[in-house]
Formats: sequence, structure tokens, C-alpha cells
Amino acid sequence: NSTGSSEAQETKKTASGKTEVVFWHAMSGDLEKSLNKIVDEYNKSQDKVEVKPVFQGTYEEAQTKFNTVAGTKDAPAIMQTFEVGTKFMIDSGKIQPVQKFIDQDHYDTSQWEKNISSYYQVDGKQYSMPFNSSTPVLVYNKDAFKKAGLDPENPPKTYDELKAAAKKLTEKQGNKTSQYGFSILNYGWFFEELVASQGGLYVDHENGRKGDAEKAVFNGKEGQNAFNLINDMYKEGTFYNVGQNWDDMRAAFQSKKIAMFLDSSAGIKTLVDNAPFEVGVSDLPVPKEEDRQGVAIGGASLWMSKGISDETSKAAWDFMKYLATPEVQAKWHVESGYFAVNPKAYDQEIVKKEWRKYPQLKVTVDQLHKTKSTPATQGALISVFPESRQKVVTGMESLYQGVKPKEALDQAAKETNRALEVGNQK
Amino acid sequence: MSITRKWTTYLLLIAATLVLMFPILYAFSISFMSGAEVLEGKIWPSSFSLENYRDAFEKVPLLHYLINSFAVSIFVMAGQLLVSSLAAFAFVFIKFKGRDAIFFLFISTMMIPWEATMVPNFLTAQKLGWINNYLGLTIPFFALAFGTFLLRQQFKTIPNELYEASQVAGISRFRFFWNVVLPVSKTSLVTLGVYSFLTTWNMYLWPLLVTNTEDVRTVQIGLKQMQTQEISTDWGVVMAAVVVVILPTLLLLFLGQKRLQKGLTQGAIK
Amino acid sequence: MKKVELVNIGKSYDQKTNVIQDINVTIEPGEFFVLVGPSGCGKSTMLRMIAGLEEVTQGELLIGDVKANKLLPSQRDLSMVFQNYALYPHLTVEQNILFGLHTKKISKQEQQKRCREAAEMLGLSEYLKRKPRQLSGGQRQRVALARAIVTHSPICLMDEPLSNLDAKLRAKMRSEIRQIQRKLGITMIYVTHDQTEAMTMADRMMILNGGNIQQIGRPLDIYNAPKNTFVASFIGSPPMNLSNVSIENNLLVFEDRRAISMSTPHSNLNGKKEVVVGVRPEHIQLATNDNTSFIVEVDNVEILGTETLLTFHMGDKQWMAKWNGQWNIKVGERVPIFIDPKHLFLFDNDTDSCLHYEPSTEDLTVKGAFV
Amino acid sequence: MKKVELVNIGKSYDQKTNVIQDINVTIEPGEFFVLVGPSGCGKSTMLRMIAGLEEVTQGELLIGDVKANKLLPSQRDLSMVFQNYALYPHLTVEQNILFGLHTKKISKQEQQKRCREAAEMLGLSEYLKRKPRQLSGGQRQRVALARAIVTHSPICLMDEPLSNLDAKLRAKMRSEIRQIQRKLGITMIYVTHDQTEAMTMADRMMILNGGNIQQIGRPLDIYNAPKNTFVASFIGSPPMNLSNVSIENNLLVFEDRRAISMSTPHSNLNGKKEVVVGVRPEHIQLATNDNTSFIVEVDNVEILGTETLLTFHMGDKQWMAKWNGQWNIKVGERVPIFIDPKHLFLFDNDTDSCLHYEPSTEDLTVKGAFV
Amino acid sequence: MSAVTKTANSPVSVSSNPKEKKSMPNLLVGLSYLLPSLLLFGVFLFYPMIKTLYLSLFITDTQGNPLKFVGLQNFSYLFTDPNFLQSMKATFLFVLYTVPIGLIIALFLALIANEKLKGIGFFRTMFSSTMGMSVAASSVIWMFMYNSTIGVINKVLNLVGIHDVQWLLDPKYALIAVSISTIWMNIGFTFLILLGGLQNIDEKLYENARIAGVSYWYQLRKITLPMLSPTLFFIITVSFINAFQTFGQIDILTKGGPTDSTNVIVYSIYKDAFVNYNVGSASAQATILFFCILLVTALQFKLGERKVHYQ
Ligand SMILES: Nc1ncnc2c1ncn2[C@@H]1O[C@H](COP(=O)(O)OP(=O)(O)OP(=O)(O)O)[C@@H](O)[C@H]1O
Ligand SMILES: Nc1ncnc2c1ncn2[C@@H]1O[C@H](COP(=O)(O)OP(=O)(O)OP(=O)(O)O)[C@@H](O)[C@H]1O
Ligand SMILES: O=P(O)(O)OC[C@H](O)CO
Ligand SMILES: [Mg+2]
Ligand SMILES: [Mg+2]
Repeated sequence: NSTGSSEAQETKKTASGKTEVVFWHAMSGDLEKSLNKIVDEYNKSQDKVEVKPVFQGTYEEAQTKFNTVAGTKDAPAIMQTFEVGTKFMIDSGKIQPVQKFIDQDHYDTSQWEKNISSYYQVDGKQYSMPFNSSTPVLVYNKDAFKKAGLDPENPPKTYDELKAAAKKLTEKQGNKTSQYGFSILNYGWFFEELVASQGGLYVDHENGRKGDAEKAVFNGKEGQNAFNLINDMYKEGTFYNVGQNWDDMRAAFQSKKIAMFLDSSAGIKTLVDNAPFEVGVSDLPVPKEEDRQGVAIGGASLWMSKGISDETSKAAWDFMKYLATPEVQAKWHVESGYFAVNPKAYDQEIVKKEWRKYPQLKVTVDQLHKTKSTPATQGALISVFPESRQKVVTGMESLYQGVKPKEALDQAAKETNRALEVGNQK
Repeated sequence: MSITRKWTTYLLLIAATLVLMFPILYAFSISFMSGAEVLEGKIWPSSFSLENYRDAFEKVPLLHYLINSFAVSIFVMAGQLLVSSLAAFAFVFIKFKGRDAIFFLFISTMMIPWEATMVPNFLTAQKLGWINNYLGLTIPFFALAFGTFLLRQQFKTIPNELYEASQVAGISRFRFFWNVVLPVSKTSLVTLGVYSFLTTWNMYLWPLLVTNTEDVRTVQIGLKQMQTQEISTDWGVVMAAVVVVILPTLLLLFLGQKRLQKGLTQGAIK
Repeated sequence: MKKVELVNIGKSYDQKTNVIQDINVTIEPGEFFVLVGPSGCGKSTMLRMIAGLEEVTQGELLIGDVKANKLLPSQRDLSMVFQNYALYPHLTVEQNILFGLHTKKISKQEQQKRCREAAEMLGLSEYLKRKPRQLSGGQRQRVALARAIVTHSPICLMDEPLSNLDAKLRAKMRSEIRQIQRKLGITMIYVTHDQTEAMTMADRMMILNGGNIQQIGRPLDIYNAPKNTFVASFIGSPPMNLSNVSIENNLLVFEDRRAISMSTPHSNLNGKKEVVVGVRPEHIQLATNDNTSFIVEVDNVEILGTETLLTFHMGDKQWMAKWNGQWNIKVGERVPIFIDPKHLFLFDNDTDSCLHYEPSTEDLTVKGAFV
Repeated sequence: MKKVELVNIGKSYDQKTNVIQDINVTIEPGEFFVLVGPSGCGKSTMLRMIAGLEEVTQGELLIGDVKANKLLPSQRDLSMVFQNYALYPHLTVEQNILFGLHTKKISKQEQQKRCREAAEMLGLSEYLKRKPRQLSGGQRQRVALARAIVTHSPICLMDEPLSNLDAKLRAKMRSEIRQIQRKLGITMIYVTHDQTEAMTMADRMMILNGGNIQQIGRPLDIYNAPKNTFVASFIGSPPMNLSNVSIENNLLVFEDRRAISMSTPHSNLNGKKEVVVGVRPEHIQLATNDNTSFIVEVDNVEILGTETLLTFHMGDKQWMAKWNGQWNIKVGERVPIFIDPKHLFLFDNDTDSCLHYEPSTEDLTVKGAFV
Repeated sequence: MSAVTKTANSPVSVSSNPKEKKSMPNLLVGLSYLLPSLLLFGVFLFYPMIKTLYLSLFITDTQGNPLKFVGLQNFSYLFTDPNFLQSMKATFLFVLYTVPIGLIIALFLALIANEKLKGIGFFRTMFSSTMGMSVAASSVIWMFMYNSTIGVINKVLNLVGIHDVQWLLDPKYALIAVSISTIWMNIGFTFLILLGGLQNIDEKLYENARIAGVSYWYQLRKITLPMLSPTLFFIITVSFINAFQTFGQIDILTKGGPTDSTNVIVYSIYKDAFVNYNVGSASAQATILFFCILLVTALQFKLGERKVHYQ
């Protein structure tokens, strides 16, 4: 079906004769600063390749953009795509699997963290280069814990504990709530993770890894647990609706509007730096401790466009390899909170030093290491993931309107099915 | 006018101005505030520091975007003026069969929602290689039914005798268009120009679609990008960028307000 | 100086009805020819066909013996002055005057020379650098005139060029245009709906009504011998008084049974018993003791400084009399009237055409006066 | 029927310069009073001050003996007819006529009655349901008039109500308006820049120039005894001929050294040696053998059916003569002229005011004619 | 013709030459002036419009190439899809909130700014100023004002004892919030047009009313509004069309949420086409939108034109 011609594009060169590699990403704020620093260092480290990072908005916006230009000369050489875009990228036919370069280069992938790289492997083929992987964590305000008489070193682990803690943390002035106990961003990823951490699947066919997914199954018991949690807490008045914007959520935490919330490990460094109180980080809560299966990775990986010249591809591959070196990964980990793709990075001195300063960073790494590898924690593979996420978000939002959790979930599942059906006709 | 009526009118005018201008003034005010002041929800900054502006220019290449926006707006303005005036000229000064039908066709294009054509247009732009360059940002907007309509109304006020006089004198049609019709319609051209400039400058969805490099991005997209990137961290900087973005158009509007009003209504109604 | 000939000219805008028809006339070289008629009668249409701005749909147009039906306006070698002057508002007077002259392949020098000459002739020399809007109506008129003059075209067409001027200026421009036309000797075709203009300016004039020629001739001939009631009432101000009368013996009897006598029985009345009688206001005189035609009751008096207009009823119509001097007459006063039978016009009440008039024997010349 | 009195009225739009000043006049109840003057002289301004549409910045305005400077327009109990009629295009003729009548607390029945009456009087009865755009110019004019009439206000103001009509219609409406005013007996203040209108309609008129009163009086008095050159040339058509002359003995000597004699030496010339002489065109006669004043070369001849206009040079000016009849005179012909000294006007060449004229002894009445 | 042929040849030949020059018929000349417009309209309006109609009958790949003909399936699904129905509802509510209220406010402003007062030019400039405000900039400002914790709107509401409202997160308020900001953004343009319309009304009509002594409201009803009706008609039509096509403020303020409460059709089209890659469905929606606008405009013309008075 694809229109992507096999004709290779010309290699773009910079004024100084370096091969230009355009790199689209979705890293904003402090993350963008760190990324730019790394790119800068890379550009300075050699004289053949010049990487040009371009911010393209959120993951969703960036992927939208990529889709519009994929296969044309306007497409970037390297594209950062969030984990749920994996299937879409593979199906698009507009990318070259990095396996090709791994093979050509005899690159040793065993140095990678298995839990991460396996997400981007389909049928034994490595499609994209893992780069920034994260997991969801519970972030909380230690000062608020103390004030509420809770143990800041013993954050809630189960839903019940979470509810109880949230109740204590919720502060009212008159009938105006000045501090809410808990919040979850209206974003599909958190729901997916809450389901996965209980071992629940998102779609059928083993989360789409044993064949194209046809049916959403996230409205099962695990999904209902998650929705019930939100619903119950919202009804109790301990849950705050922060909307869909990551920044708004973090702002709400920093301004003490919420005492606990779920965040990506990628946000932790900035949070700890900026919060006017002590920040605690803990594992994702589960309904009951025995349910705990670990988490699926989040974040994003780097994809190589198809249709770019060999020279550009090589240059891009060189940059990808650079990013995977322990030194760079170490720096990236401590500055962003993303995992090191290459575990050797954790041995680097700066990591050790930073972990002492920011013990919170280690929590996320540990959580990943504790994860049991199952189809649930490997994450779902579906091409219409972004669309499905919108449906789930609408489901979450409808909870605040008094819709029953089960109904909301079923509706989201039904609409996801429709999206799958349409998607599978393509 | 009686004294009481005069003063109630003034009162209403001032009240309406305050309400209407508040968001703009508020943006100005915030653009000078430090992050802490913003979070405290102040209305007025404690000091007028230009730091936010410096940051804004540092964080995104605002200056570059401004230049792009200027280039695109000027280009579209010139294109619209030329294309619309050519068409309007034909509608007024050249009699031919089916003229009214074509005019109706033109007017009907105002009814087609741009968004309904967005997808194929994007594909067209892509095929033409117009993504990420000025062509894609400008040429699709050169033909403007509204502009043609506005100028047609203006051209109609040019006495037909002028045209006939030049026919008798043996002046070519194009020369008449260029040397008489255009200069005589200066006011309307300025009106349309200001209008085109403003609308192009403020264009949002299309540039969002067809630009993805900093080289050609316009300032509105820059603003949106800044908003995605910076909002929680620094409203002050974002507002500084807002101010930078709105200042040129506000100035243009203030300067051209009288003409704009004259020209717009002339074209719109009569 | 070129002849313009219209042969069976007709015009239809909609391919169905003719707005003018059967126009046959030859305008002689150097003649000042006026087209006159009420609004909508087709004057502009005819002029515009001559100019080439409107297609000739019937008949043949010859300009200087060349068939011109299909020529472009610019190929007809004529100039035109429009009602609203059609000055280019953004150009200076000078640029206006010279606009289009380049198409005639005239050297810059020659252009300048012509412009200077024309400006001088029309007293525009000091205004050459102004824009039209900085000029008064009369000055604009002159610029339009100058623009026509500099082309040195042998034919000039004018479409109601004075109708936007006030009465005083109009009178002045009338003689100015006439003088220039004489000086340059161009053939002038001039459209107006104002009979005074037609009377005072024309060598010959054509009176149009509803697209048909009513009469062509020298102004005084038309004034003195109008072919029909339309011409009679259109030419002359105030217009000729007209009423239906029946002929009884030698008397013309009005509807209210008042009567005036005819001088002699007229043979060419074809035995008609009902006719329309016409009398010009200036021929209704105050009766002296012995010649009263009848007595009228005055409806209105208007004293215009040197003459007095009286309005009164005759039959079913209001008539007007024009007397010299300032008459102290009150509304309602009864006044004896005398109408000399030799001043009577008689028209056919069916066809409106003139049945009888007595040619004027007056021949006022300066020499005659000295005799 | 109310009196309107202006005492020392002045007006300034910008608080600096006055556009009119020192206006003192009393308009009598039931009078038809015309304000006349060239464009921009302040006629509309004065009328609008009387109407209350413009603030009076100086002096006192009395309407029916009540000080009205500060009254609202609606409190002045007057009606107004505007130049472009100011009809409401979206309302029918009837609605236009009745617009605002409800504020006068008039019953619906009475409103209908008045509307019917006014419409009948003005021949509008069949058009009551039409919109203004479906009416001709004259009909619109009448609607505006009707709207003024139905208010039954004792004072009616009109600002150039006829200037948009063509000549014939204008003449007709002139007498129509005059007749209605007489019939209703209202006080009329009427603005025009057309001297014919002023002459034929006014009981009295005020001639304004540059915001100053030039003369107030009955039309004929003004015509016969203009106070200054402005009035002399403004009233009368063609206007009075004026030239600078020097007085040498009993002769008025023109710049080209031609001369005419004065009848007798005038005492009130204050020993002035340079004056402006004025002669009305109708007073320039063809000389008979023995009384030639001088001989002129004719520049232009215009024959208007019943009269002939001759243009010739006198000194630095073009003069005009108006003769009755159709004169067969060629341009360039030399004609002997006679000017009766009793028809000479003399004006001060510094102040322009009239130094001398001879009151007309003519008294044309019908009775007189019978004697 | 015969009359001419016997005269000398030369003038005849002279006169026949130019005839050839004239051979370019007006139609071609006219079209050549219209060519740029027609070409651009063709390529960027008519062709895509038709393409959209065509695509609405297909399932497409992610980049909008038709894959499979499905007939009216896209439409039939849409009409049963609660999300789309919600979009329709949001669109109509949005139009309903923004057009009449915006118009009334702008009319009010135009009326008070039409008085002849000292310094009125300043107020006119202020009132028209939102025309110079881009959607992006305005939306960012309003986004901040709506912020439930630090935004000024809640601060003011708190002062009068009203609770924090989650303007953009609460489906009850989100559409209203977006509407308010939209009204604000559009006021400048609407105001300018209406003011121009008011100034075109002959002053004499009011002077006559002053002499008649009718009240302000009577003048407003009997003179101003009828005389303004062509302008009103124009601006209502334009406002409707604009309202149906609103995109920027939705994208920045709410992204169609919460629970699709602000997911107006245009935004839904954008999401379907560019985020979910259902170009077929997006095209079907675009088609429906087109007919909605057509319908409303036609209705407007049918109902409105009768009440409009043209001079
Ligand atoms: N372009 C046209 N299409 C159709 N009919 C026309 C056109 N121009 C003029 N007419 C009609 O032709 C007739 C003659 O019009 P024309 O303009 O020649 O009159 P006119 O004598 O010049 O009148 P006026 O004194 O008002 O200028 C009128 O009935 C007019 O309605
Ligand atoms: N609103 C105004 N503001 C300032 N000056 C004005 C205004 N209205 C009129 N004038 C000036 O006052 C003077 C008299 O104007 P007015 O309208 O009374 O003249 P008019 O005699 O009615 O002229 P016309 O015959 O042209 O109507 C003019 O010089 C004019 O420029
Ligand atoms: O914010 P990030 O980079 O951790 O990504 C979160 C989700 O995985 C995106 O799908
Ligand atoms: Mg005409
Ligand atoms: Mg006036």
C-alpha cells in the first residue's frame, strides 16, 4: 500500500560538510535542555555528523506530524515515538528496523536492559532503538505526610492504604478543599499501567503480541479495579481532577493542591528540584499486595526513517549508538529520571553520586527490575493505541460526571473495538 | 446630547473598555512578573523586569518566527491583493457570458469550510513539495473570495465612464487596471491588505500542519510550542511571548483601524 | 473635421425591443450637432454607439465615409467628454490631460506643447499640478474638455457635459464650449436633455423621444415650426401652452366654452373638428381696451426681476403667460388677455403633428433696426 | 403661525472662527421667508440652529416670543424638510408620513385623518403603501412635505428641498409648496442657493454671504435696489454686468477708455473718482440712430426662442445683453448699444456697497395698462 | 456595405485590420483575469472538496489513500456514533452560545461607540483591538485566566463567594468557557463591521426623529435596526460560518475534552484525520459539516433576506 518510494533521498549536508540528521522529539522543559546538551556534545565529539533536534510537541502531536510526512523528504531521519506507537510505526512501512544496522554492525544488544528492549522487539526483530524509558510511580509530598500524621517513609502500597492516606491528606477550609489527597492525570498510560501491574491485559491475542489484536479486554476485573479506585476517591472528595495536561498536574503538586499523584519517572528529577517540600517516590499501588506483577515500560524509543540515504542512515545509527553508551545513558538517567538502556550506566560514578542525592531515582529502577515479564507487563501492541487512549481518557473523565465505572469502561472498550475493526481493515 | 446621557455613555464606554481590554492588559502585566508572583495570582507586577522577554527569545527562536510570520503575511497579502483585484476587475469591467455564474461560484467558496478540504490540501501541498517552505504557507491562500467580493464592490463605485474614457483614448485593459483601477482603489486595497495581513499572521491550523522545522515556522506555532513546553514552569515567559506575538498586529490595527472600518463595511454590505 | 453618418441605425439591448430605431442623419464636418430629448429617450445610447462603446445592432455607421460599425473606440479617431467628466481622481490635471496620449505615438515634447496650449485656452495653466478633487466643478469640466482637445481628434462627442454644474456656471460653459468648437473647427456631437443648451449651442439639433427622431433642424426653425406637440412643448421655456379645442366656424372653442378666433380658415385641417391649439407664453399678451380675447383669473404670479410669469386656467389645462417687466398682479386678480391669431399653432389631436402655423415674418437684425 | 426671532445670533463650530455672525432678523408669523446665498455661506447652519439640531453659540433665538436656545428640537413645535428628503427607506409612504406622530399624543384616528388629508392635498393617495424607492423624485419630495404637514406645526423649515429635482419638476414644486404654505398659513423658513427659487417664492428673503447678512427684504425691492455688488450679481439672471470705471466729469470711463454718461452728477459719490458701474442685461438696448452709447463687437450670440443673449467685452469684463425676440446677429458683428443712464447702478469700489441707483418709476399693473 | 465598397480601398483595408485585433473575445479575456483565482480555487477548494466527498466513501490508509470502498458506511456509522452526535451537539451549542451573544455585545459596543463624543476614536480602537489578537495568543491568555488555582477568573469569583470552577475540566463549563473566549476574540471584527454599518446610516434620519421627538428606544427599533439590517445580515452569516469552523481555541484550551464536551465537528475532523488516521471518517464528517453550513446559510438567506431592507 505504501507510496514510500525506494528511491533514496539525497543526503543533506550542513555548511561545514557534515551529514545532517534531523531528529524529531517530544521532550519539553528540562528534558529538552538535557537532550540538547547531549546532542551538542555528540555534534562536537566528531566531525562527520550533525544532529538537529526539533521539538514537535507532545508524543501524540509528534506522531501526527510524522505520519503526515512519513516517506517524504520532509521526514526526519530519527523519530522519537512513544511506546504505544510501536505497532503503528511497524505497520506504517515508513521505517527501517534498527535490526538491520545491528546486524550490519554486529552490534551487541545484550548490553541492553532486557525489560526495555523486548518491548520494541516483534517476532525477534529489534524495530527501534530504546532511548528514554520510564515507569509510572507514586509521587508524594513527604511534608504533607508528616503534617497529616502519616509515615513519610512508608507510603501506601495498596488501594486501601492509598484511600486511607488520601483521606488523611485531604484538607478542607470551610467547604473549600485546599489540599486533595490524590490525583491521576487523565491520560491513558496510567490506566494501562494500573491494569498491567495487576497482570491484566489490554487487548486480546496476548496483548496483540500473538497476532493482530481484535478486541479490547481492559474492561475486565483489573480495569474495573482501577476505575473503581478513581471513582470511589472522587466521590469521597479526596481525589482531584487535574485534567489532561502534565504540566498542570505537576504544578498542582508543587503548589500543594495535591499530596500524592502518579507520574512518569521522567518527571521526578525536575519535581524534586523544584518542589518547595521533600518529595517521596514509591511503587505503583495495586489493589492487594499479592496482585503485584510489576510494570510495563513507558517512554519512547528512536526510529529510523525509511527512504533516507544510506549515508544519512549510517550517520543516524552512529548517533543512536552514541546515545546507548553507558556514559551518555548515565548522564541521561540522572538528568531526566529515565532508565538507562544500558545497565552498565548504573555503575558510572555520577549515577552513584546522584542516587545518594536523589534516592528517589533508584526507586523507579528497582521497580522495573522487580517486574515479572508477562504479556501484561510487556505492554500491548496495537496500531490504534492513540485513539484507544482517547477513549479511555473520555471514560476517566466521564467518571467525574457520575457515570458508573463499569459503564464508562465498557464504552471505552466498545469504541476501541470499533477502532480496532477499522484499523484492521487497513 | 443631554449632559446625563453624555456621561452615562462615557461611563459605559470606559467600563466596556476595561472589561474588553482586561485580558490584553493582564497578559502585559503577567509578562513582567516573576514565577512566584504569577503563582500568587497577582494582578500587577512588583517591578517591570524584562527577564521574561529575554527568556522568551532564548527558549524558542521567536525572532526567527516573527520574521517568518512577517514574510508569510506580507507575501500572502501581496498575493491576495493581486489575485483578488484581477478577479474583481474581470467581474466589474469585462462583460462576458457566465460572468454572474462564476461570481456566484466564487461567493459560494466562502461556504466551504477550510477544514473540510484540509486533508486533500495537505496531500496536495505534500505532492508539490510545499511542506516546510513558504510556498505551502502562502500560495493556497492567494485566492480569496471575500477579497474579491470586497474589491468588486469597490470597483463598482468607479464610474464606468473612466473605463470608457480610456477605451476611447485607446488605453489597454490591463493598463487601465494597473494605472487607474488600482490607484483609485487605494483605500480598499489597504483595507484588504490589513485584513489579509491580520488573518495570515493569526493563521493557526494550516501552519501547524505544514511546518515542522524552525526554518519556516510562524510565530503562532512558536507560541503554541512554547505553551506546550513551558506552561507550568513559567507563565511569565509564555505571556512575554504572547505580547511579542500580538504587538505587531495590534499596532497595525491601531494604525489602520479607520481605513479598515471604512473599507470593510463598504465591501461587506453595499 | 469629419462627417458622421447614421444609416437606419437601431439599437436593442435585449435582442427583443429596440431602444432606438430608424435613425438616419448625416452630421456635417465642423458642425455643432445636438442630440436632445427627455431622459431615457436614447441619446446616450446613440452617442455611445458612435463612440464604439456600445455595439450597433442595426444599420450602418459611417465615420468620415468609412464603415465604422466594428471599429474599436480608439480606432474611430474621436474624443469624448463624459457627464461626470470621468477624470482620473488620482492623477494631476496635467496627467489627466495627457493620459492616453502615448498611445497616439506623440513625442513627449509635442504632448507638453499640446497640454500647454489647451490649458492656456481653458485657463487651466495654474492648476496643472492639482488633483481633480481640488478643483471646482467648472474647472473639472474644463479639464475634461482639455483632455478631448489635446487628442486633436476631428470629432468630439459630449454626453451632458454641463448637467452637474450650477445654473450660472452652465451658462458660462455653454458659450465657452461653443467658442472652442468654432476655433478648432471640430465636428461636435453633443447630448443634452436641456432645451436651453440645445437652442443656444446647436448648429442643428435632433430631437429624440422614445428612440424616435421627432425633428432635425436648426434651433430657430424648430422653435418656430415645431413638427408636433412633443417638440412644441419640449423646446421653449416655459413650454408652449397646449389645449384641446373644437373648431366651430372660425372659432377655437375650449372645453370651458371660451373661444378664440382663427385669423383665416385653414385649408389643411382636413375637415378636422377637434384639434390641439398651442400658444407660446410670450405670445399671450395683456389686452388693450379693444382687443380682449378673454379674461382669466390668475392662479399664480412669479416675478423674475425682469419678467413676470402668470399662471391661469384655460379649459382643463394650466396655461402660462410671460410678460416683460415686474407686474404688480395679485393672485385671484382677473386679467384681460389678447392672443394674436397669427401666433396660434394647431396640431392634429390624433397624430400630434403640426397642422398649421404662421411663419414668423419678424426678421430682427441690427441693420433692420436702423432702418 | 409663529414668529421666529434671531437676535445677534452667531455660530462657531470650533470655538474659534464664526461661520455666521451678527444675525438679526424677525420672521413674521405666516411669512414665507427664504434664506439664500452661495454654497457654504451658512444657510444650513442657521436653519439647523433654529431647528435645534445645532447649538446656538451666540445670541438669542426666540420662537413665538419664547427663548428657545436650549429647547430640544422636539420642543420647538416645528417641522423640517431635508434636502434629500430623509425618508425612511424601510417604511411605507404612510408610515413615513406618520413617523413620530405618536409622540404628539394624537389618536390613531386623527393620525389617519391627517395622513389622508395630506396625501390628498399632495396627490399621494395611491402611493401610501409604497416604499420610497418605488417613487419618483417629485413624489418623494411630496412625501417629505406631507410628513411636515401632518404635524400641524406652526413653523416649517426646509433646506434646499428642490435641489435634487430636474428643472421642470422644480418649477412645478415651487408653486406647489408656495400654494400649500399659503393654504395652511404656516411660517416657512426656506433655504436655497437658487436665486430664481428665492425670487419667486419669498415674501421676504435674506441674502447671506460668508456668514454675514447682505440684505433682507422683499424680492423685488432687492432686485431693484441691491445693497451691494454681491447682491446685485447674485440676484438676477443673467447677472448684472459690473465693471470698474473712473469718473471723469459726468462720464463713467471704462478701462478701455469707452465711456457712458451719467444722467446728472450724483451728490452721494463722496467725491469718489473710481466706482463700479452695474447694468442689468435687459437694460442694454440696441441703439436707435441717435442715441448710441457705444459700439461693441459681439463675442457670442445665444437665441433662446423668445429672447437673444449677446456677449461682448466691456473693459476687462464680458458683458451680456438680453433682447427680446430672435435676433439674427453673427459673432463678430459690431452692434451699436444704448444704455439709459437711469438704469445705471454705481457701487463703491472699496466697500462694494451701492452708492446710487434710480428707483424704478415703472408701475406695471393691469389697471395701469388700461389707462 | 455597398455604400462603403465604392469608396477608396485604403480606408476599408485600414478598418479591417483592427478587426483582427479584436478577435480575442471577452470571455477569454475575462477568464484570463480570473485564471489565478480559478486555478487556486480549483486546486485548493473545489478539488479537495470533491476529493473529500470521494474519500468519505472509503476506508483509507494512515496517509489518506483510499483502501476500500465502503459506500455510505462511514456516514451510517457516524449517525449512530454517540461521539459524533455529541460533536454535533457541541457544535450547535457552540454556535448558539457564540453567535447571538457575540452579536448583541458587539452591537451594544457599536451603538455606544457611534456617539459623537470627544475621544471616541480611542474607544473605537480599543473595541476593535481583539481583531488584532491571534487565536493562539488569545487562547493562551484565556487559558491562564481560566486556570482554576491561579487564574484571575476564579479569584474574582471567590471574592463574591463563588467556589472555584474548573472551567476547562468540567464538561458543564468547558464549552461555555471556550465560547466566552471565542466571543471575546470575535468581538473586534463584529464591532468594526457593525460600527461601519451604523455610520452609513444617514444622519438626517435621526435629525428628523429628533424633531419628531421620539425616544431613544423607538429610534433604535424603528430606524437603527432596520437600517442596519443588511449589515446585521452579513455579519450573522459570516459569524455562523466562522463559528462552525472554529479550531484554534479548542485545540489549545481543551483539545476537545473533557468527555468530548468541546469536541466540535472541526476538531473531531482534525482528530480523526490527523491523530487517528481515519481519513474516511474525517471526510464524512467534513462532508456533513459542509452541508450543515450550507443549510444554515441557505436558511439564513431564506428567513433573513426577507427582513433585510436594502436601499
Ligand atoms: N445597458 C443597458 N441595458 C439595457 N437597457 C439599457 C441599457 N442602457 C440604456 N438602456 C435603456 O435604453 C433606453 C435609452 O437609454 P439612454 O441611456 O440612451 O437614455 P438617455 O437619453 O441618455 O437618458 P438620460 O438623459 O437619462 O441620460 C432607456 O430606456 C434605458 O433604460
Ligand atoms: N459640522 C461642522 N463642523 C465644522 N464646520 C462646519 C460644519 N458644518 C458646516 N460647517 C462649515 O460652516 C460653513 C457653513 O456651512 P453650511 O452647511 O451652513 O453652508 P450652506 O450655506 O448650507 O451651504 P450649501 O449650500 O453648500 O448647503 C461652511 O464653511 C462649512 O464648512
Ligand atoms: O512521559 P514519558 O516519556 O515517561 O512517557 C509516558 C508514556 O509512556 C507515553 O506513552
Ligand atoms: Mg444619457
Ligand atoms: Mg446647506
